[in-house]
Amino acid sequence: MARVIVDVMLKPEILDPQGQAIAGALPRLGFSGVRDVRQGKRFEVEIEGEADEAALSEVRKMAETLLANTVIEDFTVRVER
Amino acid sequence: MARVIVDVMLKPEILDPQGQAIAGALPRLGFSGVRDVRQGKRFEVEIEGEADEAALSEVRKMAETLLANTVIEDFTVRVER
Amino acid sequence: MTDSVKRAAETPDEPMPYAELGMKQDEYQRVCEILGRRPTGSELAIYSVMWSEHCSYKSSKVHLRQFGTKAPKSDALLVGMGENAGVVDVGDGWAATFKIESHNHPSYVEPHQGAATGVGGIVRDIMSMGARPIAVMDALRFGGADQQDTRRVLPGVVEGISHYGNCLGLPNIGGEVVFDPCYIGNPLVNALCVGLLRKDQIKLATAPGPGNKVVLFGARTGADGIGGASVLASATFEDESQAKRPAVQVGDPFMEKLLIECCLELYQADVVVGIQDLGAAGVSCATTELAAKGTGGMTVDLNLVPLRDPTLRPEEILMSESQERMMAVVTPEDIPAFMAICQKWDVPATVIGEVTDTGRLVMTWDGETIVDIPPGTAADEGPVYERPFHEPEGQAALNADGPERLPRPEDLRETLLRLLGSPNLGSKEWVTSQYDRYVRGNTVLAQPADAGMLRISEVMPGAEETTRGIALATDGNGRYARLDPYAGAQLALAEAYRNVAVTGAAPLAVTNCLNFGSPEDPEVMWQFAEAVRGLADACKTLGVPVTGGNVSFYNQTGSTAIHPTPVVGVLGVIDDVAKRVRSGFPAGDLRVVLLGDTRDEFGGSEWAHVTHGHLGGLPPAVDLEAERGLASVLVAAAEQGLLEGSHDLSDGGLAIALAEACLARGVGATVSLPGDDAFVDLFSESASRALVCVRPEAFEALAELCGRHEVPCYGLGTTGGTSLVVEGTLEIPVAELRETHAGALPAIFG
Amino acid sequence: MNAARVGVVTFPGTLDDQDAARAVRLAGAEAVPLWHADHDLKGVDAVFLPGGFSYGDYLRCGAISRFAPLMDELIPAARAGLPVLGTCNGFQILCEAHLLPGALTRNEGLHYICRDQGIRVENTSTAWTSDFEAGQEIVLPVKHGEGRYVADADTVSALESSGRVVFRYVGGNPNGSLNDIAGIANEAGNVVGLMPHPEHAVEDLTGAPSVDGRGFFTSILKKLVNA
Ligand SMILES: Nc1ncnc2c1ncn2[C@@H]1O[C@H](COP(=O)(O)OP(=O)(O)O)[C@@H](O)[C@H]1O
Ligand SMILES: [Mg+2]
Repeated sequence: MARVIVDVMLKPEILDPQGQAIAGALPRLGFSGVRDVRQGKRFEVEIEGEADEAALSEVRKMAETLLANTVIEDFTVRVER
Repeated sequence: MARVIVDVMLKPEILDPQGQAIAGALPRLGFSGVRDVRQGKRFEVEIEGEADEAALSEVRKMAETLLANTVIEDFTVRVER
Repeated sequence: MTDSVKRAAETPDEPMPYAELGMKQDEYQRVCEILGRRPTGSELAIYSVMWSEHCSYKSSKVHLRQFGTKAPKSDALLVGMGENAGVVDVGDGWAATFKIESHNHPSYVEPHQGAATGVGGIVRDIMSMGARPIAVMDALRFGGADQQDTRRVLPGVVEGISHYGNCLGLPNIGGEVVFDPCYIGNPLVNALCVGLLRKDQIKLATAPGPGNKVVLFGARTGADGIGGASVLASATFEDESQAKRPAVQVGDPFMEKLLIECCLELYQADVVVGIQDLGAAGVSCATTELAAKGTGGMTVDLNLVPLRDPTLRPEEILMSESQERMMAVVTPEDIPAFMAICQKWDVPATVIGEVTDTGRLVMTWDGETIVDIPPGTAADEGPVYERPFHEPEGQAALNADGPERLPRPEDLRETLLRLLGSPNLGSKEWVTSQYDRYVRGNTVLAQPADAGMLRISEVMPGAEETTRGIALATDGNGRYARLDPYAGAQLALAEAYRNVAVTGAAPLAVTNCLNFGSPEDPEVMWQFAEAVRGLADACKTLGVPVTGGNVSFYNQTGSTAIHPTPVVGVLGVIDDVAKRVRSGFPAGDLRVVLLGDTRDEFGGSEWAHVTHGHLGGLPPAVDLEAERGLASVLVAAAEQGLLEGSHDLSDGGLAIALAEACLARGVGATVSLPGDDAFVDLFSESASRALVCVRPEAFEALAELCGRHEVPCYGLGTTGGTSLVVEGTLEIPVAELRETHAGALPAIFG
Repeated sequence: MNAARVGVVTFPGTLDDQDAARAVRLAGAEAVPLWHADHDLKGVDAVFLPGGFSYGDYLRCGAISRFAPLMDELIPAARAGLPVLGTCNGFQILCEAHLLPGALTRNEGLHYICRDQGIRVENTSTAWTSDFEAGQEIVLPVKHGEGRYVADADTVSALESSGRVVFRYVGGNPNGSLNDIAGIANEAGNVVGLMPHPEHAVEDLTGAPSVDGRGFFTSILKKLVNA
């Protein structure tokens, strides 16, 4: 059994109102020095068997078809260390 | 300038309906061999200056007060390699 | 190691952590007597939750009986108190079931999930009666709008209700948002659900018929809300001590939506003998109650309960409050059909036991018997307390400190705008725009109406059409109840009753949610006893029976309790929804009419609260005969088509009612006041009043109707123009009213 | 002549299917229930994908529904010209299924919003809008948390220049949608998606304070009858 992480973020050119709301709230809470915040999704996918190249390529397909909408989002797939 | 990543996941014992919906859909899409999926959030926080211990501890405080709901979520903070 | 019945018999002296589970020593003793031995850990889990205040109503029972003993005769009542929800006959073969319930404490801990699961819980109560849930409402109370924690709690609560209710596809047709510093550590989240069913299809929580199967269906069971049970698991079994389990329940509205559709199809297919939702006390409650009301016995194999977390102990499974679960009793022949329907809706379902006639509820775990109890002793024969009560120390002084001493304003224009822009009277759109009020397509009235109204249509396949509808309103005023809990509860009922009547619907039945501090405090207990007595008496006079409700105690921080806050929901029926009356002025050239008398009554008023931060004196006088007369006029006038608009008078008095009537469709009005003190006329909160508008030629008929019901009736003036003009007193453009009214909550919550 | 048959699709979590079917019937057509798990369009003349929270909208609105067995039939049929209308969640599903370009994202205000919304009909040549007048302003309810239309600049300018922006918000943009876009069409004009809810503006007594939604149904019926 292995855990594969898929990170999905909005493409840089797409407005991220959630990230902006957070960035806007931080100074009010007394946090300074933050230039920008972006919010995305993180998926932990537990697969049976090892996270070998074949398994990763399956997860990549999953990310492409389901977990991310590649019209507006980018994703990365990696094995959790 | 540095980028700090905050990963926020529901605590393991808390129901994750989002992850369940995905895990339920995967077999129908022809993906087998996935035992479980959990969905969380990923924040990319761009800070001014270096990601030294002081900065990281600021981000940790941010995560605790704003980014994560520590009643039901755990978080980790790390510098993007 | 499992604490089996056998082991319990062998180790009679093993100390059990009953105190950690909130059980008193004499209660524990009674369990030992009932069983003739010490309880097993699992049995203790069952008794401790079933005998908790929340499930057993042990402090409130002796008072709540009045809702039965004083109940007015009503042919409409089909199922009264004691079931999951009451059911009333609304005509043409239709029955409505409705109930309001609190989820106060969880909403303070985790506002979003607490409020969301509050909606989920009440919706399952309605489903379990055999009904299709058709709408929800939410009565909310928060600390001061400007208090820091309110900014955490309110947005979270609203988002939770919005997310869960919207995702279920239930229109939100009304509610309340009230701010008062007394709720800062104890916000009140009271959720109401209403459902419809055919009169002859009522389902009950009962498990008759030995050999019938017990099916658990819906979400898998996890470690939700089992703080107490963890104590049990770890205290009893040091070797397997558990990590601390979470108390927060997380809702899955998608699963609940599937459950709704699945249940309705199960009812349609007629494959359910008895059904019960799983709420607080989860499997413990469902099995003991079903068994107690059925043939009397049941066997359950707890190993068969599908788990989300495989490490759960049997005690924890019994106490888990995981959401979106139901339990049904099904004949063996119908099991395949039952399972097929569950499968169609992707709802997991598992047979976990069987009905017996042994009079015992027997549960096994890993082949050993871990529970063997008479189910009625847990479900129905819990402790009953006659808690001592007495009038609070400072009550007389509070009542003596009336609003007479407060300086009254010169500038009534400024006073009106100040009230209209205050958090309690300002527009609630910041909240209500987050709720879907349209889904299912039968919403005739929703915000900003005085009551929500639903057409009865397309509820279930095959049912014939009707022109009928139902209306619902909830009200409560903690300040009034603080000043006089007896009158305060009656005023809450009177207002909800009036809010239903102004739409043209005839009030029919009542639900209530009683939010109080600790029953162990005799002063709080007095407030409770007085409120229940007041509500029961008023229900009798108004002829509307209480069909169900909920008690929420321990709403206090340290020794400081919230204002006693009885929230009352009234359901009414309208024969033809096309005759419903909307609030406010729809057009110009209509006559503006005030119904009911105004007295100098400012105790507990919004004016005293907003401009002086004062609470003292007595609340407005209660006159239930006047209330009844007013409702008769409103319903008859609507039926005869006399009313073009109609709005009740409550918080903020005539001034606020006029302003809201103008805001409804941006139509102004010019009025003169009937009395000689403009301040009293405009801001007094005397009960039993409404503001209506009629075509000039209809005025005579209305006046005649009022005469017949002895309702005072004053022509105030005429609608039209772009300002609200109170002659000789003030003039405010509707646009200015709107800006003030609309800006109240956005100014605080963004 | 037989009544036109309009399919109304139900996914797990679909909510406005009853309303869509009612609107279809009020317009004089037959509403044919279509079930997500069937590979069967039941020979309908047009399809309505209603709103709701299919699969809880947990991952992304419409992301999971798009893979339903019924969609295997619907996608090629739509490409071949079957008239399809998606409202709210239905619009999101059409985008996820790439029958329409772009995507619908979290409202700029971060809140779900339910209100009566002004909308301008920009294109009256689609299957679902022919009964409106060009530039006509109508009122329909919006009710969604993720209705902010986004697409890359090329896509948006292609949509604009080819008149495929069918509806635009007027009197305030409820969700921060690009160019105030409320709804779009495919190139052929048979597939239309929009966030507002025409099916909740067809009766005087209920829904929005307008009956402007009727135009969608009279449009499609005329087209089907004339076909
Ligand atoms: N929490 C809520 N949920 C749903 N509707 C609400 C809520 N709070 C207020 N409303 C609705 O908003 C409208 C205005 O509320 P309110 O100002 O309290 O009215 P009133 O003063 O006439 O009782 C009413 O239709 C009421 O039902
Ligand atoms: Mg009212």
